[in-house]
Amino acid sequence: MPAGTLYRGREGMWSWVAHRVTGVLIFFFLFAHVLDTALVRVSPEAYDSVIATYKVWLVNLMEYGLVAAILFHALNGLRVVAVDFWAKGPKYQKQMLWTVVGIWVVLMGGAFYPVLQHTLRTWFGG
Amino acid sequence: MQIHQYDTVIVGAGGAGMRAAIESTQRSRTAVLTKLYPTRSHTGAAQGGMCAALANVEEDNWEWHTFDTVKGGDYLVDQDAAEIMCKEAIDAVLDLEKMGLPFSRTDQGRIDQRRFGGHSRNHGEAPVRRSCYAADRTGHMILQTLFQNCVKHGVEFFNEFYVLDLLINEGKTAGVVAYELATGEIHVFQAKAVVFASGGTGKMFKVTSNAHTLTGDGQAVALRRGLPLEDMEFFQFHPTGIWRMGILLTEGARGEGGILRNKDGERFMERYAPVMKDLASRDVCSRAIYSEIRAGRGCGPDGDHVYLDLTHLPPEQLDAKLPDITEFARTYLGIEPYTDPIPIQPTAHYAMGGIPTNVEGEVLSNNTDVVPGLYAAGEVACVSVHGANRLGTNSLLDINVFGRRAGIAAAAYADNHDFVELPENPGALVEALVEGLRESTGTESVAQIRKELQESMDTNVSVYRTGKTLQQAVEDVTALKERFKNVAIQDKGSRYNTDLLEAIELGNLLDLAEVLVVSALAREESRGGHYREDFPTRDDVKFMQHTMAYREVAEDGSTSIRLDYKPVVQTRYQPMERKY
Amino acid sequence: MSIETKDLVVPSLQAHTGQGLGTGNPAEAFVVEPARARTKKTPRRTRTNFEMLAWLFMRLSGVVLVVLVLGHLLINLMLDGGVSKISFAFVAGRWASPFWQMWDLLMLWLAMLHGSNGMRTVINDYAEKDATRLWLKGLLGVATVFTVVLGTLVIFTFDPNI
Amino acid sequence: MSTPTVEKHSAALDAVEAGSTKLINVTFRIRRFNPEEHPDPVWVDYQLEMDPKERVLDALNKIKWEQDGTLTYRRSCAHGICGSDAMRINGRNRLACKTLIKDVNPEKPITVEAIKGLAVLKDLIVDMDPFFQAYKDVMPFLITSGNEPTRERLQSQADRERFDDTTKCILCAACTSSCPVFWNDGQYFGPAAIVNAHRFIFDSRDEGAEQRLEVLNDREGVWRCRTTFNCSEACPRGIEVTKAIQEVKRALVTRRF
Ligand SMILES: Cc1cc2nc3c(=O)[nH]c(=O)nc-3n(C[C@H](O)[C@H](O)[C@H](O)COP(=O)(O)OP(=O)(O)OC[C@H]3O[C@@H](n4cnc5c(N)ncnc54)[C@H](O)[C@@H]3O)c2cc1C
Ligand code: HEM
Ligand code: SF4
Ligand code: F3S
Ligand code: FES
Repeated sequence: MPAGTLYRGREGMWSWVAHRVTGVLIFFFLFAHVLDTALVRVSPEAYDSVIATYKVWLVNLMEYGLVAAILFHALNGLRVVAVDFWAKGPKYQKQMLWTVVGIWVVLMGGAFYPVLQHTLRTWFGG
Repeated sequence: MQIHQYDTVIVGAGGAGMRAAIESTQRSRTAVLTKLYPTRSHTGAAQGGMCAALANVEEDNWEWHTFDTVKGGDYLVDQDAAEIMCKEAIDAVLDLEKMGLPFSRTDQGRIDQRRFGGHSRNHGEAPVRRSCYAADRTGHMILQTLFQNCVKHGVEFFNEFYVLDLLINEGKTAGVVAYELATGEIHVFQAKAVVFASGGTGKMFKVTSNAHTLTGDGQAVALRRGLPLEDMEFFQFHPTGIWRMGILLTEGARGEGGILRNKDGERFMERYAPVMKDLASRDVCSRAIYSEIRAGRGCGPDGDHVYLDLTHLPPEQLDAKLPDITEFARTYLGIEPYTDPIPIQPTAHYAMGGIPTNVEGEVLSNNTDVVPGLYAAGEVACVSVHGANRLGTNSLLDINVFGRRAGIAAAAYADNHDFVELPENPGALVEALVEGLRESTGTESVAQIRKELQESMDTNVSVYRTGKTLQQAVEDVTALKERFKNVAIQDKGSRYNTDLLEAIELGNLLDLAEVLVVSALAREESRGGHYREDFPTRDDVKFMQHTMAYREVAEDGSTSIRLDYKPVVQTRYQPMERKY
Repeated sequence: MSIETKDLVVPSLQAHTGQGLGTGNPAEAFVVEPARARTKKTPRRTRTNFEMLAWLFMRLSGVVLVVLVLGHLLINLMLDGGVSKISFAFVAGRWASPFWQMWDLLMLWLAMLHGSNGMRTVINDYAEKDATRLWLKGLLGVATVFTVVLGTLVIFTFDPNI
Repeated sequence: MSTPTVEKHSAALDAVEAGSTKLINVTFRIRRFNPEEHPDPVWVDYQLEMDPKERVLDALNKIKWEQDGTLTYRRSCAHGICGSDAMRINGRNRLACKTLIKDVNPEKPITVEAIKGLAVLKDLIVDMDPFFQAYKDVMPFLITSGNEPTRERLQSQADRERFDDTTKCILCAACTSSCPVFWNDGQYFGPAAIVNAHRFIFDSRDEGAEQRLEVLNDREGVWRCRTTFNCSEACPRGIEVTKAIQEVKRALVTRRF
């Protein structure tokens, strides 16, 4: 069957898609994260060796992505709560979304060095 | 072919059909056959309101309302019927309110009322606020409310079933035959009582406020089965349709203070109707508009329209009272009604005539006899409460009052009578019609014939008519009917074959157009919506009577229209000259 | 979904003859049908407030999580040299304090419940067959309970001197 | 009173009256489906000359009347009040009769396809029964108790205003079939049903709000909405659908309405 065209939803739909994708992503990360943290019950060495992988640049970069996901999910989550409980929420949903995106960009900029400092330092020294 | 049995079958689920269904479902086993989903019916397009002398905002009574109705109809109204309608109007409105209709309210929380064309206090002294409304969505609210109540009462709908034939056996109603759009199957509905409520015929005109689906199926079916059609020459042209498109801008716009202006900005209605001005009845306003255009005072480069001016009204008032029509202007014309006047022209709007009935909704087979078990209500019917010109708001009233009456009467009839045996081979006529079109190898196109019909009707049978134009129309319609025999369709399938149905609908329009022009040609006078330039005055001596048109089939199979006349019922009001 | 859209674009006036496929009335056999259409029998009233409570929980937990999760991220990933500082010793130091124990415990519970309820919604949306849905939700439930129990045990039975 | 006031002609009005008849070439790419012929839907291109100020419905009519009579769609009023012709035009749900060609970028082929989430029966016609079933399931009629008053029930203008927005619904299904939740789960009540429940829940005359809220408290009820706002964007009547849904949600939480 030839596919229909993609529905051209607007801000509301795409922000929901992003919220869902980030939510699922975080969920799987959390699952893994609890498992790796559980290694502290096994032995300090086991834990530290797993944590060492977190310090590999690629994983470090993915951490930045995780922060991005969590930040977006959290901020947009607050927007959703506002849409639900504030009578004018639905009316200003778009403005709120752009505010969320704005804050997100600023915070991600701010988090760039702190999160990636490990990698940056191993690469460029410092 | 499937055969169904119901006590009562209602054809059409517009305002009249659903009002009838609510009553008859509670009293008898009822099926509603409708070619559209009920909420798609054109009742939903009605905007302005529904009149009833509630006297919620100022003094009023139903007797004044009756007078306005009779006068509005240029005395061709059956006054007993008008009296019933105006008296029952009050309960009709209150009933709707109790069913949940969200009327606009007064400060005291009562149903608000506003002015409307032709409605006056104390027999024409001044405009009165009589129209009950819900912003400019009154018809929408009525349709929704009635549908909601049909859901509540569990009315059985057969959606997208086109009724194409009426079964009469030995003079009594036996049922109807319908075509199911989804499958192409033919269904016979055997019924004790049948109510026709299938709406108007506006699509025979080009510029019209009517929906694509208003093709007069009910009238055409009745005509084909030998029943008369009453007063078909009276077709109302609403003064304010959007220029060239015909989309209606409610008279409520003028009720709220809107003004008609010509190219000089003059409020020309002052000259034609010194008292009621812009709120004169519709035929008067439409003629005035064309007079202005003919006198070279029309607007625009071609001088072929005038303006409806709302710019002096506060935007808040427009938003609250006329939100939809202002949006129409924005969407379809791209102009802002707060600041720009709206180009308008008269638009074909309402068929005063139709299947003749008495006040119980029983269909007449001639001037006096009824067809047992057959009823009609709404725009398809002619009771006649509208006479030669319907007053604004009186149609929504008509469908509620007479829809209800027909529903009750039909159920009562079904209760007291048995099924009439179906005629032999009941689906034959419809089968032949459908198969004939499907198998036709003709060369004519439905769209082309329809276009030519609409153009001829617009030029020849519009607000101004003369013997010559009508003669031309007769010739055109006859020629088109001949060509229609040679029509072919492209879609030969059975599922959702709208190509086929459009052809059948065109056939109906052609039949009705013929009745309309023949009736109009014979009426050598001017009355209400029928204005003959060659006979510019009303002739009460010769024509104070209803036209009854019959279709006669000659032995060689050719058909013609035979005209007869029926006296008007007059009770209180003697004909007077009509001034606004 | 596999056919290229382009290939099927046919010029007008061609394709539709209305003659059918010549197999009687094939119409019933093919319709573009969505999964799970509503029917007359659809409304199965649940008569509990479960969905509402779940909905409220999502919002409440979300708001609390903002503080917990963002705080957690701030401390673990950003302050004091970011991820490089994390080690067994760092964890041991944190969990020495009941405050951080409670913090992480609450975060674990809320995030897991929030997350798995969110996943439940996602499954409800995309799993079309009842059986699939049941399986996926079962799996989700097991994973959630396992994770929450494991995490809780770890936090409470943590022994810095292992 | 009869002083001229219509001197002030805006450019917009002048443009309308000049009646530009410059026709442009447009391609309509329509997703056709006729199971009597072929089990799969196909995209078909139609070339035609149109005035850009005409409606998409006019174009469909032109195609049907002049090129291909088998093209099938529903329509009636042609001015956006009957709700027959919701379809997906350039990827978004709209009424064909309320969409002017110039507003959907006629430079490129304009795609037209049936609305999503309801069974397609032929071309642009979908099965509306599940949609109306959801509508019926919210008990969309006034529920009252006690004796009927002789006159009308009183209702203040403010109380009337409370549910004005949701009385405008024409049951066109543009909202419900734009909802991502509904695409995947056709048992979800969908925005249109909730809008019509809202219309009664917040009607001061109605006494059935509790029952209706209970219906919408269902698994497939109002909690299914993920506030994606597609419904609000799609509604041709400009109803703030998502807002209405939120009001119903809040009414369920607080039991105040
Ligand atoms: C734009 C506009 C505005 C108006 N405004 C007002 C106003 O403000 N006040 C007022 O009083 N009046 C107004 N009117 C007039 C009034 O709305 C109509 O006359 C009235 O609604 C007609 O109702 P009805 O039930 O007879 O027909 P409709 O509502 O037209 O319904 C016809 C029904 O018949 C069915 N049907 C038709 N043919 C068949 C068939 N062959 N088989 C099965 N079913 C069939 C259709 O499916 C439909 O359900 C207005 C009219 C228009 C066009
Ligand atoms: C940081 C603060 C967080 C906030 C403010 C927040 C907020 C929300 C809200 C309000 C919803 C409901 C959305 C809706 O009903 O449409 C939601 C959904 C969801 N959340 Fe969170 N959340 C947060 C953290 C998390 C975490 C840590 C996880 C992972 C474990 C998570 C996973 C999910 C998932 C999977 C969904 C379902 C998405 C969907 O249904 O589309 N969230 N979140
Ligand atoms: S809410 Fe709007 S989009 Fe939805 S059915 Fe009603 S009118 Fe159509
Ligand atoms: S599109 Fe659907 S998810 Fe909610 S806001 Fe509208 S119902
Ligand atoms: S045709 Fe009536 S809404 Fe478009």
